[in-house]
Amino acid sequence: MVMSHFFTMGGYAFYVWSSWAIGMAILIAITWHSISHARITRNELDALEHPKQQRDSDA
Amino acid sequence: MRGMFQPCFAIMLADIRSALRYPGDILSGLSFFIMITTLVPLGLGSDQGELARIAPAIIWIAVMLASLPQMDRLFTRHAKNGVLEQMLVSPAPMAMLMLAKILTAWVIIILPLVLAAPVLGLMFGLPFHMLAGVLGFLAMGGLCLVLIGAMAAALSLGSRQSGIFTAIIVLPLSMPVLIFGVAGISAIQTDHAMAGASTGASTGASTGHMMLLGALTLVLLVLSPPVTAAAIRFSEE
Amino acid sequence: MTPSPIHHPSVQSDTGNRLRIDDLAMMRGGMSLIEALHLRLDAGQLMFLRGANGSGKTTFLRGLARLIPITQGQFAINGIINTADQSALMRQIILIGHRNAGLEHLNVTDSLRLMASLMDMDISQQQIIAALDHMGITALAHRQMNQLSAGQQRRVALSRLVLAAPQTHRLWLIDEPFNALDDAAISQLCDLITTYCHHGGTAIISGHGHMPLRPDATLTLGTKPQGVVT
Amino acid sequence: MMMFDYLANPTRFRKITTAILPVAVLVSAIALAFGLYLAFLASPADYQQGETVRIMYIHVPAAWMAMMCYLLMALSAVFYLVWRHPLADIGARAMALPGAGFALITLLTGSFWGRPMWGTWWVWDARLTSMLILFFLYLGYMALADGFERAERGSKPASLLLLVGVINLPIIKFSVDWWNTLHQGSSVLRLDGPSIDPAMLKPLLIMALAMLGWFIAITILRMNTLIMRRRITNLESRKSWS
Repeated sequence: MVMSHFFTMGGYAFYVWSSWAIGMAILIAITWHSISHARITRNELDALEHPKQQRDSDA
Repeated sequence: MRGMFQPCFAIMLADIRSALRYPGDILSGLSFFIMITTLVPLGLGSDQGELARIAPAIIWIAVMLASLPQMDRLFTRHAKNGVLEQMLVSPAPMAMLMLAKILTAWVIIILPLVLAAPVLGLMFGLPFHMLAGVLGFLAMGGLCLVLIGAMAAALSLGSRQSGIFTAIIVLPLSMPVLIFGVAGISAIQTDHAMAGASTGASTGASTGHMMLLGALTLVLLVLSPPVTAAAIRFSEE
Repeated sequence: MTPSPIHHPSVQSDTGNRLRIDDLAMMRGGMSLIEALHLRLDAGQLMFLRGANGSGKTTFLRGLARLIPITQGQFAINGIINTADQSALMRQIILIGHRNAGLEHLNVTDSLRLMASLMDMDISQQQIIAALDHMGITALAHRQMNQLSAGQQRRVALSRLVLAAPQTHRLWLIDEPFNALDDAAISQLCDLITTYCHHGGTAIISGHGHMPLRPDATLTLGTKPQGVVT
Repeated sequence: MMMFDYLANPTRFRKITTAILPVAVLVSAIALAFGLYLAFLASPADYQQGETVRIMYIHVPAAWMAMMCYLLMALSAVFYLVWRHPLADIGARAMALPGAGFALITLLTGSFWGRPMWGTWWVWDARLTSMLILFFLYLGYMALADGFERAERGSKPASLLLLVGVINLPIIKFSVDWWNTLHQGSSVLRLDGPSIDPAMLKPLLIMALAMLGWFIAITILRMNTLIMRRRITNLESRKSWS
């Protein structure tokens, strides 16, 4: 496949690339949301379960 | 089997009595319904052809909007004062009691709107002899809406913003009702036009929609009472 | 309403205990409120269920009415075990909860009639008047429920008990009935319970503090180990 | 049931899932790379739809995933309502957001496909409408599950809603066969075998595998987060009691 043809998608570039961009963006957004929530929750739980160690590490 | 039906009739009687003693709810729903359906033509202008075309959709949306707030309140008072608790400890099956409540809700909430619809239909330029079909669709679709609304109201009972949740649950479930209902009334118009043009028998496109709506009603009649009963049991746990 | 032994052949044939609880456990909000509870109550017995707020009195009563699932064990009311058909079990009991279950928009008579229907009873106007009379509220018969005071509404709720004879409803579960009642109503209620138990009915009454009746048994919740003092 | 009992132990659950998680991520990454290569470089343009057919390789797997995810959530709801297993509830809650994501991807990419092919962004046909209902059901589930003061209080009504919504799944699946719609008929899951060209089927399946791996990894991650969240609530309530 010729490079320019790959990008123009036979004239449908906007629709094809938008679809994939939106799809990937949604998947990445959910991934990011899940990871950040996991991290926040883990920190919160650590602080509750080992309050002493938390203070030591802060100091 | 007196144990089965006597409590059901008692609930119907009590709900209708309550509604008649304080008709404010019925009247506010009715006036809301009339307001929506009169404001839309005012906003759209007075092109009779255009109005007749969108009339089915407007009437259906008005029915939904007017009935939703009342559906949301279907159980809240009973939940607060413990009547639901007494229904659960009754020997009568909870699903039967809920069916009684749902049918009564149809009489209280939907029937006034159905009775008001002909007047509005004429305002929208729907010919008088088409009204029977329109009323049929509204009555049957309204039953679907009540069956869905009861489930939604029971599921969101006790949540932080039950009104919004009821709407969120009702919206996806009632989309088929809206689609068949609007298509059905439109089909009555087409049937009527065709019959007028060819002077032959009506093509009966509306019958198909009516049967689909009827099938949906049957499914909901089986599904909704037990789901509503289970949801109320969970809310009282 | 006549007793119907045909429907429940197991009623008399069982061990004879009106209420039998074996190894019962109940949880509420992640907290264990009742553990390994064994209990026997016979016909004609009255039990006082005591404990501080949040100790599980309401949970216990609602558990017997199958409103809250039990986590362990089983119980039988009049020989009908808790896993049996809902309607058979519900026929045995009457539950008066914290809430009065009055229909605000109805008058006292109509509200009471609906409650009687839910209890699967066909009652006449005379029976309703008699029930109201027993709780000293005949004059309120045609008043709207939402016009009554808290105490009056409570009396309407309790007048359901008059309709629930020991031959038809074998176990009364009454949650803190003495709250919001004046002395006259308390003594009327005490009479009612005494008569009911005298004719073979079994009752569990919850409360904290003083109990104006002499119970046959007392179950104290919130202190472990739990036990019944007879 | 056995599986649930076995996994019910939180440490065991964490142990098993932390073993699965990297595998799922790896499979997903490899499949995605391979799938992208197949979808854009190694597969032909459709003789009717031209290059827009490449939208299919994200649209169709996302639609499969959206439906499969809902089915899994509904099964979890059954487990939860019948056996009262908290892990089933946590599973359903964890799957809701990725499921809603798949439904949204399906709707949006479908729209971007419909515009050049049908000349419209959206039509109210049975397939599109039932997919939109699925998306709303996901939203409704999430709202209801988190809509109560105590988190667990929402579990049962939300599970019940999942079960009610199951009727939507066969409607989505068969809508193209039952009604004469704009949307094309099914070409992969058919009784008489797939009617699609193998050169197109392969990227479709590989992309589905990539999404499945992603879905498993995200679900595990979110389930562990929810388990930790419950632990926090328990610890805090215990603290307030003592």
